[in-house]
This record gives sequence, structure tokens and C-alpha cells, in this order.
Amino acid sequence: MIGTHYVYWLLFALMMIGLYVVISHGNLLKKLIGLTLFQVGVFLFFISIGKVDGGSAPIVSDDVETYSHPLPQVLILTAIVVGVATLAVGLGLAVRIFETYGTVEEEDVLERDTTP
Amino acid sequence: MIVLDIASVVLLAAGALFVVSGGVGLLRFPDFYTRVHAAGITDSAGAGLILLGLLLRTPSWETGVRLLVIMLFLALTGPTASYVLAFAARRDGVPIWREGDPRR
Amino acid sequence: MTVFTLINISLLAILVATALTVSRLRALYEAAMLSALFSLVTACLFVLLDAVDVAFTEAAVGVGISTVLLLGGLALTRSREAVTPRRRRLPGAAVAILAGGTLVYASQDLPAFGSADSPVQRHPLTDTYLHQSQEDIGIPNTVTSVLASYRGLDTLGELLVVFTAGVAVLALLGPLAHPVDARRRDDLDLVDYRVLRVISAMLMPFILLFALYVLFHGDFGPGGGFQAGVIFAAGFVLYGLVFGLDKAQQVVPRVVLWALIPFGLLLYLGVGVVNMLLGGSFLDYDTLSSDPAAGQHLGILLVESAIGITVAAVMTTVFFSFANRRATR
Amino acid sequence: MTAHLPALQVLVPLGCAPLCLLLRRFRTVTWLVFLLAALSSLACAVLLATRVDDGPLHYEMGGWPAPYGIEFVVAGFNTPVLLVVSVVAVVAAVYARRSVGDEVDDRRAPLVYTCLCLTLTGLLGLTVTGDVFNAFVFLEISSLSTYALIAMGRRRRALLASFRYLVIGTVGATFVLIGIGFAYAVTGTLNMADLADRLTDLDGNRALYAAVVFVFVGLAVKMAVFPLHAWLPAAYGEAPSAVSTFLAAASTKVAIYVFCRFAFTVFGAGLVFTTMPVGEVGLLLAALAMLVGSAAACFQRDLKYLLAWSSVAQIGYIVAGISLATAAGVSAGYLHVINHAVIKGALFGAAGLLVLRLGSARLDDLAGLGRRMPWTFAAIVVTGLGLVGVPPTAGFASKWALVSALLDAGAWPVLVAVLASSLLALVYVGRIVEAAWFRDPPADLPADQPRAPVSMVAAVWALVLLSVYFGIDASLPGGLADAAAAALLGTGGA
Amino acid sequence: MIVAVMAALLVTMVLALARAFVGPGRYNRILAINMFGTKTVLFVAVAGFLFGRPEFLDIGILYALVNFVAVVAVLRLTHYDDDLADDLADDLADDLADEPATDGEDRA
Repeated sequence: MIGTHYVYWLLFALMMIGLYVVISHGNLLKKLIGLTLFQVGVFLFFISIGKVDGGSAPIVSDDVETYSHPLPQVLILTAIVVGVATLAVGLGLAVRIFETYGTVEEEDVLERDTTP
Repeated sequence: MIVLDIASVVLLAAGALFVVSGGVGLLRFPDFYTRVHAAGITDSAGAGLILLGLLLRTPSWETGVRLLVIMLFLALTGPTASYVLAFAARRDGVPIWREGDPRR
Repeated sequence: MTVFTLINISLLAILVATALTVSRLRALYEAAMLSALFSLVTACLFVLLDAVDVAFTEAAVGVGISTVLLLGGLALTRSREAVTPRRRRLPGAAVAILAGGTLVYASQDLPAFGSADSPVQRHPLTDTYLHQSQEDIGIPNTVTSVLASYRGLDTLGELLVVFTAGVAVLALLGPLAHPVDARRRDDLDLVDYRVLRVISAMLMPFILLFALYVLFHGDFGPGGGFQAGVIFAAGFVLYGLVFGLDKAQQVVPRVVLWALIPFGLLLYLGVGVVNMLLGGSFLDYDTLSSDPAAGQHLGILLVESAIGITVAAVMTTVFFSFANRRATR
Repeated sequence: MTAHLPALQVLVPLGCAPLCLLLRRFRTVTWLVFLLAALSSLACAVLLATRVDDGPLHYEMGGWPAPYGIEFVVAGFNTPVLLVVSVVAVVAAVYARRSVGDEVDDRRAPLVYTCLCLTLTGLLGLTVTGDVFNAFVFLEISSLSTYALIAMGRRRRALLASFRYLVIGTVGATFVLIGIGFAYAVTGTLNMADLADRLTDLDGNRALYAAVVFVFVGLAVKMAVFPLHAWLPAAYGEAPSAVSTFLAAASTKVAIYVFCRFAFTVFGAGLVFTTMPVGEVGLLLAALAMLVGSAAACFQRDLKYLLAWSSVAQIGYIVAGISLATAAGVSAGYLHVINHAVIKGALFGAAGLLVLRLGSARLDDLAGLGRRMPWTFAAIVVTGLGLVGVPPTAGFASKWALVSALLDAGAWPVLVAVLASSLLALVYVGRIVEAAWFRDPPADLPADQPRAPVSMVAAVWALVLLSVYFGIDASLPGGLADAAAAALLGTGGA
Repeated sequence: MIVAVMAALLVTMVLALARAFVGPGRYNRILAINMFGTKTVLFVAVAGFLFGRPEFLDIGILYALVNFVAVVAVLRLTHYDDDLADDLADDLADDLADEPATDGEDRA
């Protein structure tokens, strides 16, 4: 079990570190960083599904017999792009929030909304 | 061929040695400026030697060209990055370590 | 314990340690830098797991664009995080433990890592994508053929996401303001670094050439439209950082950028519509030529170029939007 | 061209998005482009709806057959959703011209239309796709454009509302991705029909359970099911009126459809509702959502927030119906999807008229306006009665269907929650009526306020009349809902 | 021999990582990260030879490029007036403290 599943477990740990940061930290930018960590964990999980022992990159060549699966790689290419797009939008929002409220701490923003 | 293999092994070994010693230096040296020196060693000597060692083992010329490009690229950017970093640190007043100071 | 396993475990351990440190650091600049390092390690792992195209993208996006954007965002906001109070820690920890527990529980029935006999490898998709594609499409890099042809719609969606992000950032940070000359002096000290300027000027043509190479070599090696677009953008970003935004915006004027963003998307869509007019279904490149494989080649090339155009334009626009925000403040 | 209809359904709005950006200098033209996108989508949806009786339509993207390429599937279970989204889009487009012109500055208005095109594309794509990963991509397109749209609200709170939705929405989407990953790992395929086939051999596979859990938790965020609804009130309350009209009517509904699609045609009702307690959990959360949503709505001071909280409760009704997993329950859920979309669209539209006139939609500011703005408030009252479920409104029809489905299944506690929630709905609708008609207008109310634009009033009343029609003659929505339930519960595959 | 080089690279990565964690300050970190970046370039090259597919060295070129861009970006986009003494140890101490002592000052 350990020999065959250790990769998954380490990646789950990685995802959970990210998820914890997203939920618990109040700083909006830190949340975005946490989101990235979380997503990268998922990306690696997908890629590890497609890996074959002794395989090689799925670029066909005459001297190679076994290839890892190309499909998870395609999916993750798309997912990485989605991730960076989300990051850009989130950062744009955070910058605007800082410009209007003067802070990027979630609790301070809420406080400033209730007591204008 | 034997000669090439031996040369490659020697280059790789030397490169590995430089890389590790640079790493140790980065961790053990007392201040930022001395660490720039340590990092510089691994970036130039270590990387150069390892890439050369690999160059002697390349199966095809395309791979060789790419190795050369990487070498060229590292040779250009490595020292530039070191210089820029040291310059910026100096300007921002990152302190210099002198004999007897505590490590920082 | 094979060599592969050892390397894999070392990299994963480095990755988890970095993630932990990033999550604990309250100095956000440092956290952003370490997340660049995190991306580097991730990219190494992708190489190790045979996902060279993904590694390429992760390096360009994670280390290049994300870091620049994150730092740009930080430069406009506070760079130090408040201490997370105790009461906030519990919900996060609870959710993480619950979700993590579920994942570990479920992983018992996952196929073993690296197994060649897993459902994924046994499915007929594997054979189609790896072997049949050589006859149908004839491109060695199967990732490219799956990306641009078999799952071309996903890629169109991906491009649409990039487009959406560009529109969203433009809407949020406003149209590019004209850069103000009276910039804070200490912001622009990089102009003093002669070495940096010379080297960057030397590198520029090389970077753009490399981007083109990546675009057109995507059929045979790692790379493709998206990666090429990001490298283009990274080139412009470097130029803007070293020589100042004003100069960078003279080189690539706003009007051009804004025209290129929709242009790439329309080109992609146009290829698909032409396929429909020629009697195939949407994105059926076979119709582009009497020889299906040649049609596929042409279609994939057009589509990859379309991706490259939009991605480069969006990424550059997004960077300029952030950087200008700073200059005008 | 008719063979291409499923593709055109999505592609025309998709192509309109870059056109909007390209033509951004001509604000009216960008609006026309969005209107065109909405109208073409309506035309496609109607044409498709007339064709699915003979069986599901498949469209293979790129000419690659199903598990190798991506396919679009149009069948009885998604035509109602396509129709709802398209109708709401057309109404929102008509409504948007003056509303967006008033609430968003001129330079950004074209970007609003661009984002509306993108949201429409995302929602339609999510509805017709037959591939789980493609669904994730369309989910992200619609979400990302939604974040941008919400952030364009006039008040500064819109920014935080958008950011919070972005964070929780992305976590939700990533959960869906994890679920897809687990399902892929144990089957090796992403095509929905192929997945359904291969899953039948996997009895008791724990990875599959995790796939179900993660996909559903992720979708629950997008559906705004009770404990994960926190983003919704602020998001709908702060978005520009045209946007909240569109989103409130369409966006959560599509997420609910995707839930149904995964539950019944991918994972299968046997796994989801028999082996796993998704139905029980769904009923419990639905009951809580009804009570909490309606109760919170009673305490809101802003009309848009009130309506948003009421949406949380109404989503509870829909989820309750679907969680029963019986033909009657699912049909009631679908019926309420249709009716609630129409009703909530009209209500948010009316709230937008108030914002246009008063600059806000706070209940205190509505005092005595009932006589000044008779059309607007008549619309609010008629559709408000629909929310409560008074006969013969559309809300009554779907609530009646839901109650009888619950009675059949013997879900008494949920029934009590439905009744309690309806009473609370009476309270919050009553609060609006009380403020509008039974309070004295403030003395300093200027007499010569601008009249509400005809196009906006017409758009709102189109939905109002539709809801009244559906209340009197429920054969059209009822027929669609029954066909959808039959398609979902029938053979299990598409 | 290649395996030995790989081991050396991994060891160096860990050493650089330690420096990046400990700091102190921004410059030590960026130095460590820059060095780490070079090591990843070498890692890609060596891994290619180790597993028998050395033709993907394009990735190495890209790593070298983005590494450089990242270093320039850090220098260009950081505020110099910030507190230089950012220390992980301080942050950890803050986290472990029951009541956040420096809270008020941070939010100021």
C-alpha cells in the first residue's frame, strides 16, 4: 500500500495545506496563494494517474515502447490555464479592494463596511 | 569512445562537487554577499561542467545544440542576476559581515 | 526502491515542505517568491512524471506569469499579513481534515501508482491516442494532437477562459491609463543597472525567436500555442520591467493588443466554422484538405497560432494593467 | 445546417463575445450583439426542443466519435434548461440596455455585454456537453465571467462579494475537478455515457464514492445549497441589476441541472440514492435551506438581498424535489426550476427598476411608492404571490407538485419545512407590500423623478405575464418537466 | 555517474531550500531561489539523460529564461521601504502565541 500509494497521500497533504490556507487565512492575497497550492496538488494528482512505471513522455518515437497517458496531461494543461486566469482576476479584485478600503484583510474590510 | 566517457565522468564529477560545495556555502557563509559568491560557483562552474559532461554523452546533434544554448543562456543570465542582486542589496543597506560579527 | 522512486519522494518532500513554509510565512513578498520556487519544484515533478508539456506550461505560467502578477498585485497592496486568529484556524483545519480523510480513505481503491494495468491504461482511449493518432493525424507529440484535435473544444474553452480573464482584468483595473512620467524615483532604479539592460536587450530577440520555435515545434516536442504565447508575454514583461512601461507600450501599443485579444479567439472559431461550411462538424480539420492528415496538420497549426496570439495579448495586457495601476497611483 | 444546431446553440454566443470586445467603441452595437446572441440561442433552443421527442441528439465535435472526442448531447433532460436560460437571456438583454447604461459607466458597458455573452456561453455549454471535463471548463467560463460581472456593481461591497464568490467558487470547481479525477482514475474515460457504462462494474469502489462526494460538494457551491450558500446573497445583492436578473434566474438553475445529470445519468440513481445517502442528505439540507433562507429574508433591509435570501429557500424546494429521486419529485424540481427562474427574474428586474429610480432598493426607501410606480409594484406583488405559492400563480403549481411528491414519499418533516417556509415567504413579501402601500411617502420626495424606461418595464412584465400564464395553464412547463424526469430516470444513459 | 550527479543536485536543492526558508530577508531568499532555479535547469537536463529521453531540453531553456524574469520581477516590483527583517521564526512565534501581540501594528 505504502509503496504504491505514497504519491497520492503526499499530494493530498499538499492539497489540504492549500485548502487550510484558503479557508482560515484572512488575507485576500494569501487566500489566492493558498488556492494555487490547492490546485497544484490536484494537477499533480491527475498527472500521477497517467504515469506508467518505466514509461516515457507521450511523444512517439521509434526507440520507445511504453508511454505515459497523454490525456491527463491535456486536461491539466487546460486546468493550469484556468488556474492562472482565476489568479489574475482574483488579484485584480484584491487590488481594487485595497484601493477602496485600504486593506486586504477580510475582517478589516468587513469592519469598514459596517462602520463607514 | 572510452576517452570521451572518461572525460565525461570527470567533468560530471567535478561539476557535482562544485554544485554541492556551492550549496553548502550558500547555507554556511555568514552574510548575503559571501553567499552570492557561493551561489555564483554552482551557477557557473557547476552548471557549466555538468552540461559539458552531458554534452560528451549526447546521442544526437539536436540535443547537443540545446545543451549549448542552455549553457550560453546560463552564462549570460547567471552573472547578471548575481550582479543585480548584489547591487540592489548594497543599495538597500543589507549589512556586510565582518570578522567577529554574529552570522545573519 | 528504484532511482525514480527516490527522486520522486525527494521532490515531493521538498514540495510539501515548501508549501508548509509558504502557508506559515506572513511576509507576503517572501511567500510569493517561495511560491515561485514551489512552481519550479512542481515543474520538475511534471518532468519526472513524463508530462513534459505540462512542465513547460507550469514553468512559463507558475514561475513566469503568476509570480510577476502576484508581485505586481503585492506592490499595489500591503505586503504583510495579519496574524490568523485562533477562531479562524478551527474551521479551516476541520474542513481540511475532513476532506483529506475522505481522500485518503478513497485512495485505497485507486489503482497503484505507475501501474500499467489500471483502468486508465486499459481503456481503448489509450490505444487511440497513442497509436491510432499516428495514422489519423500523424503528429509525434500525442499531447498536441489530443489537445488540438480530439479535445479541440476543451482547448477552445481554455482560450475562452483566458479571454474572460483578460476582459475581467480590463474591467476591474480600467483601460490602460497613460503612464505618468512623475514616477517615484526609487521605483525605477533598475534603469541604473546598465548590465541588466544590455543583457536584456541581447536576450530579447532570442526570447521571441524561442517563442516562435516553441509554437512551431509543438508537433514534435513539448510546446505549443499556449506556451509560446506565455513566452512572448514573458518577453514583453521583461522588456517592460527593465526598460520601463512607457517604452514597452510604445513597442506594443494598446490598440494592437486589444485587437489581438479577440482576433485569436475569432481565428480559432473561424477554423471551426470553415470546417462546418466544408461539410464536417465543428473543428473537424479533416475537411481542410483532400488528405485528412494534411488537413489535421493545417488545422492544428492554425489553432495553435490562434491560441498563441490571444494568450500573448491577454497576458501582456494583464501585466500592463497591473503595472500601470502602480505608475498612476 | 440543422445537424449543427447543438453546436450553434453554444457557438453563436461564444463568437459574440470577441465581437463585443472588438466593437467596444459602439456601445449600442455591443448591446445589439448580445441581444443577437440571446435571440439566436432562443431560436436554437426552441428548434432543439421540437426535435428531441424522437430521441437524444448527439453532436461529435471535431468529427471524433464519442469517447475519443467531446460530444454535445441534447435530450429531454436539458431542453427545458436551454429554454429557461435562453428566455431569461433575451429578457435580460432587452432589460440591460437602459439598466446597464444607468448603473455602469460608458467605457465599461461594452465589457459588461462581453461578459454577459461569456456567461451565456458558459451556461449553455455546461448544459449541452456530454463530457465531464468539458463541463468543468464551461463551469469555469461561466464562473469567471460572473465574478467580473458582480464586481461591476455600483457599491464598493460588490468587490468583496465578488472576491468571496471567486474563492469559494474556485474551491468548489476544484472539488469537482478532484471528483472527476477519481472517476477518471477508476474508469479511464471522461465521456458521461461511457462513464455510466463502466461504473456499473465497480460495486463498492471507495474511490467512486469519493468521486460522487467531491463532485456533489463542488456543485453544491454553485447551486448555493444550504451550508454553502454564503456567497449568494451578497453576490446577487451587489451585482448590477441586469446581471442579477440574469444570474438569479439562470445560473443556479444550470448548476442544479448539472447535479441531476451527474446523479441520474453518470453515477446512476442506484449508486447515488440507494448505496449512498445523497437523497437523505439532500432532503435535510433542503429543509434547512428553506427555513434559514426564508427566515433570513424576513430580516433583510435591502430588497435585492431579500430576494437573494429567498432564492436560497427556493433552491431548497428544488433540491428537495430532486432528492426524492422519484419521477414525481424530479418533475416537481424541474417545474420549480422553470417557474422560479421566471418569477425571480421578474422580481430582480423590478428591484432594478427601483434602483434606477431611487438609487437604491432599501425597503425604507420604498415607503409609499406603491402609487407612484404602479407597474413596478404590481409586478412585485403578482410574482411575490408566486413566491409564497398562492393559487393560481405559477409558484402554486410547482409547490403543489412538490407537496404531492413529498406526500407520496412520506417525507413529513420536509413537508413541514415547506409549509413553514411558505408562511415566512408571506411575511417577507408582506413587508415589501407594507412598505410600498401602507407607509407614508417621505415628505421630501421629489415629484418629478424620471419615468421608468419602457423597455425595462416591458421586459419585467413579459416575465410576469409568463409566470401568470404558467400558473393558469401549466401544461407547457409541466410537459417539459415530465419529459425531463422521464429522460433522467428512464434508461439511465443518454 | 549520472545518478551521482542527480543526487548532488537534489542535495543542493535541499541546501538552497533551507536558505530560502531561513532567509533572513528578501535578498537571501531570492538568491537561494535563483540558485534553486539553476538547479532545476540542470535537473531537467540530467533527468533526460537518466531516463533515456534527452531530447526535451527545450524545457531547460525555458526554465533558465523564466528564472531570470522572476529575479528581475522581484527586484523591480518589491517595495524597498518594507521591513527587511522578515523572519520565519518570528512568524512562527506569532502563530504560536496565544494572543497575537503584533496585530495592531500590522494592520496600521
